[in-house]
Amino acid sequence: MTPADAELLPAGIAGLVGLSLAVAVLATAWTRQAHRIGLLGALAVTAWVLGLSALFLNAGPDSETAATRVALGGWDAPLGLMLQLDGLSMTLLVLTAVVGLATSLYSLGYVHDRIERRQFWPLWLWLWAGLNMLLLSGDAFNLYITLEVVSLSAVALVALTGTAAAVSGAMRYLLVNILGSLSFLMGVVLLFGEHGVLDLVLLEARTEAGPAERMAAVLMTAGLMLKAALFPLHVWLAPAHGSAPAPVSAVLSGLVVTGSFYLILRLWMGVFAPLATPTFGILVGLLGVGALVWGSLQALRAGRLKSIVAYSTVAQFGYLLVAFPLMLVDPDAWRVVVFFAVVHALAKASVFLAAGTLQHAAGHDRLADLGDVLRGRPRTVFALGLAGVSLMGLPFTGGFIAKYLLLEAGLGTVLAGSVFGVLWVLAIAGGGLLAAAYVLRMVAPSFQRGRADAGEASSPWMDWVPLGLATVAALAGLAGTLTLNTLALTPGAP
Amino acid sequence: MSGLAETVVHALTPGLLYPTGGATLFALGLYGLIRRHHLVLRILALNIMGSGVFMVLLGVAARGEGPPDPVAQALTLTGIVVAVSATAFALGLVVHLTRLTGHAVMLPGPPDDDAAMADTSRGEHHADGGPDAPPSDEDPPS
Amino acid sequence: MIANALTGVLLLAGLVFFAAGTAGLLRFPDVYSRLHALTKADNVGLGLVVLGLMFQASGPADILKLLLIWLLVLAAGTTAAHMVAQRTWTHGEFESDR
Amino acid sequence: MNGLLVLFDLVLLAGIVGVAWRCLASTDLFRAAVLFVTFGLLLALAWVRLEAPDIALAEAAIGAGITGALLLVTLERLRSIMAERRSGRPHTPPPDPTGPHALLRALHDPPPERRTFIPALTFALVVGALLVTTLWHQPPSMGLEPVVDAHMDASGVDHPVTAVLLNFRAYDTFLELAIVLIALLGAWSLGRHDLIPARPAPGPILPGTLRLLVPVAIVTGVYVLWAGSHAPGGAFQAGAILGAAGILLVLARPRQLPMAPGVPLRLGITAGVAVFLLVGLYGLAAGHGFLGYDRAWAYPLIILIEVAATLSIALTLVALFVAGRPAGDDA
Repeated sequence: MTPADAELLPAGIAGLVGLSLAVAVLATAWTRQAHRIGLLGALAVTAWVLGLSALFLNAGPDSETAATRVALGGWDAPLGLMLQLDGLSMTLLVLTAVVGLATSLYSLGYVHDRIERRQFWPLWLWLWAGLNMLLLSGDAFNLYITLEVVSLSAVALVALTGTAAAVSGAMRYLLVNILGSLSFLMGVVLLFGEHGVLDLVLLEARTEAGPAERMAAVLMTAGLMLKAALFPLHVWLAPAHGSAPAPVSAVLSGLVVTGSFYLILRLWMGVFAPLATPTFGILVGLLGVGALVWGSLQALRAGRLKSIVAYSTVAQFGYLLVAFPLMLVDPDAWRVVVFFAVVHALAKASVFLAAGTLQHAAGHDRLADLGDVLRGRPRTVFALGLAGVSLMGLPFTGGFIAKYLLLEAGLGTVLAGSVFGVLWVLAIAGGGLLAAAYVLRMVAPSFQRGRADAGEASSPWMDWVPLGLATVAALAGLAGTLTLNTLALTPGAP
Repeated sequence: MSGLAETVVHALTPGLLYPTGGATLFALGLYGLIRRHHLVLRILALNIMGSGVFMVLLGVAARGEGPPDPVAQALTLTGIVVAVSATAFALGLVVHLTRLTGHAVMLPGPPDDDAAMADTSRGEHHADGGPDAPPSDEDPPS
Repeated sequence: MIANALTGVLLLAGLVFFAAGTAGLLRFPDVYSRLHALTKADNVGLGLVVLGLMFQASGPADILKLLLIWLLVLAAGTTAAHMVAQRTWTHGEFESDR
Repeated sequence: MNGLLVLFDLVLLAGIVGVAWRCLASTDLFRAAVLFVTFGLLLALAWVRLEAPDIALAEAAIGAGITGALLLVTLERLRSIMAERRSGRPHTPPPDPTGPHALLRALHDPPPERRTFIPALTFALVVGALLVTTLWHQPPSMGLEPVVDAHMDASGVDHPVTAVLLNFRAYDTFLELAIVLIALLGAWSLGRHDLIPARPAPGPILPGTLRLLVPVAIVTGVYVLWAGSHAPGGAFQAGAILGAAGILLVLARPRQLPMAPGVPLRLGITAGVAVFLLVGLYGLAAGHGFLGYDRAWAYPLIILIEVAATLSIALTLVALFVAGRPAGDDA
């Protein structure tokens, strides 16, 4: 690494926050041009994130011991607020940029109404900025504020279609989000009362396994589980994700849920690390198995295309929970978990985008009456299938590599003599089969004989973006080593 | 006996009284949130929970000797403004939902999300909701 | 010393008016008599409290601020009472008033 | 004297918890809203007792005042929607207050069902008891007061809370402004605004009082804003006071809202975040860090940010009260 890189990195981090905020503010003020500002902003933010990742990887060796931290306003912790960047947040920033850019391009075609466009773009850009800030935040209270930025803009986006189903889904989503935030905030207050600091690194240094930490861990984890729709706190997810506009569903299932999960992981790897015990891991793992089974069964009986996809998010997040007990045995398993979350986010976003195109073409998304359009739109169905294959974890896709690594970690647990290891392995393998079943349910009508009808014409963006993103998801396996190596640059990782 | 008396005196300092009151408000709001169905009441319950959090924060900050912690006060101020923003948006959603469905309750249990849903990416947009949205109160809550 | 005693007496007198107003609000049968009890007692009560606090003020600026508070509450209270009465006159009593 | 204070604390806390309980237990929503405003005012008293006058100001103006106004106008909207729906269908029988349709009554929530009583009570008791136990075992922590105190010279202002809000933790405050803005964007995305259901009060009393009160409110708002640099006060409290004045003006003429043109209004609501962000980016470029100030310029820059923030907050609060985006915004 060169000294110039090391100097540029902090400025690049603060600049990313500034840039994504500037785009959002500009689109809010000059709403007539919001879609143009949004497109240019999406390109600029993506380019910035990619540049930052190159810089970060160059500066790599230093980052193994400590995250790159930036003091905002020149005030160091504990007085001021710190931004921090490490391998984990860098990986998810890149994921956010890729999905965000794809969603922006797709929205150019999907949100074409002049009035709706003016409402959509500012909110979406605030959501994106909020996600970037969430991933870069290094302060417990600031995390609460960024969570609120993300959830308020996400709720507003869900309600955007204005139908009764969407508004009712948004209402439920909002109440759940506020409850989750308050629970999180109560945890932050307990930690602040105990240690008198809010900075995550300082908190980590002072934490031991005391009663206040335990209570804070319970409150913050429960709040985040509500927001991440982790089983059994998931009931709000399907109505909200299933009735939102397609690009919004893609972002919610791909990024927003992943953001809350990131925070759980970050807290348990840092501040709450002394509290993690094998019993706790097994408990979480059992929840994961429950999520896998329940979500898959719901996806198998849901009648609407987007409902299937929404329930499959509940199921797929079960994997992330199953991985917790594996992490306690195999310290490296967490990287596999994050890689799995990345692949899932890419695949899930493209499935939702493809479903949006089909829904647009057919005018509805009832699976039973969707056959004609499925036969008439081979390109979109191919995108759906390709992303679905990645979700199932068939060989040569990103999903395959992620699941293979998970299975490997699971077998390691079995070898380590854990009785539950067998259950984890069974769950990981069985979940793939269930995923195959509901993915096939979605694309099966296109293989049946019948009338083919392309339905309502749609813009080229809506045809090609899902395919492109699905390809990225399928090829993500190629970037597996790079991702895992980037993730290794996370301090405090076991 | 003196041990008990000391405990009581200790418990009566603001640094413990107010956090206890805040915890009570938090639990009370949680209870109301679970039991009441009308959305306005649920929003009030969440607000009361939030006030409980702020009371714990300020109470804890008043524990030490000397002037109270300005950081805790700044955080509370931020929290209050966030709470009122979320409340205003939530109340807007309640009015909109009532206009669309004719009721402002969130019934327990998962909603019927398999109900047919019109596509919204084409044709006229419902972003304005309003009176032209189809009335759907034919399904009274059970 | 005398100032403190005066403050105490005036505050107590003000509280008596507040108590009377509150009792009237709770016990009187209809909106008009409740308004009557509430506003009159509260205006006088607040006036006495403000007067009492003036003896504790550190300078003329504080006295003026206290006076301003009383005047503003008088104006706001009068308007609010007028609007409540008017609404009751044209629309009848609220469900929750009965 | 200490005993009296303890008595005061106990009575105040019992009052706060009692009012909150009555609010959540009431079946009449209007009563619940009024009790919630009372709750907010009692909280303000508690904040004064905890030596937090800034929070008390904010709670009274924002927590009780603005939230109260929002609640009442929401109830009035719900009432008028239900009245419209009923009058639109002359043949529908009036809802039976005890039947399953009781849920449909706009401003009434039936008492909760018995079956949720035990689980809800158990859950709340467990959470509350765990919290109280945890809090009682916490040692008194130092907090950040000494650190803030040590850096006050460099902050550009004399009031610690303002120094934290606009200098040491300016990023949080910026995002707080953004959240107010996002809430408005969300409310606007729900649709165009419709008439406020309140009827204009006949007679000269309300307009006359407003002619008296609004200038006083403006002076008070500006004073609170200016005072924020050395005493309790600041942009949020000032914005709430000015916003309340704006809401009163709207209420006085609910039928003749000025048709705010789109562009100036948009600029007005974004002014706070825009100015804040520009100053922050300038700080980044000039080497003071993102959202940092040159020490000599800290005071004027903070005042500049606060003025813009006050304007935006006041406008946004009024717009949130009106709800729905103005017609001019779609032009």
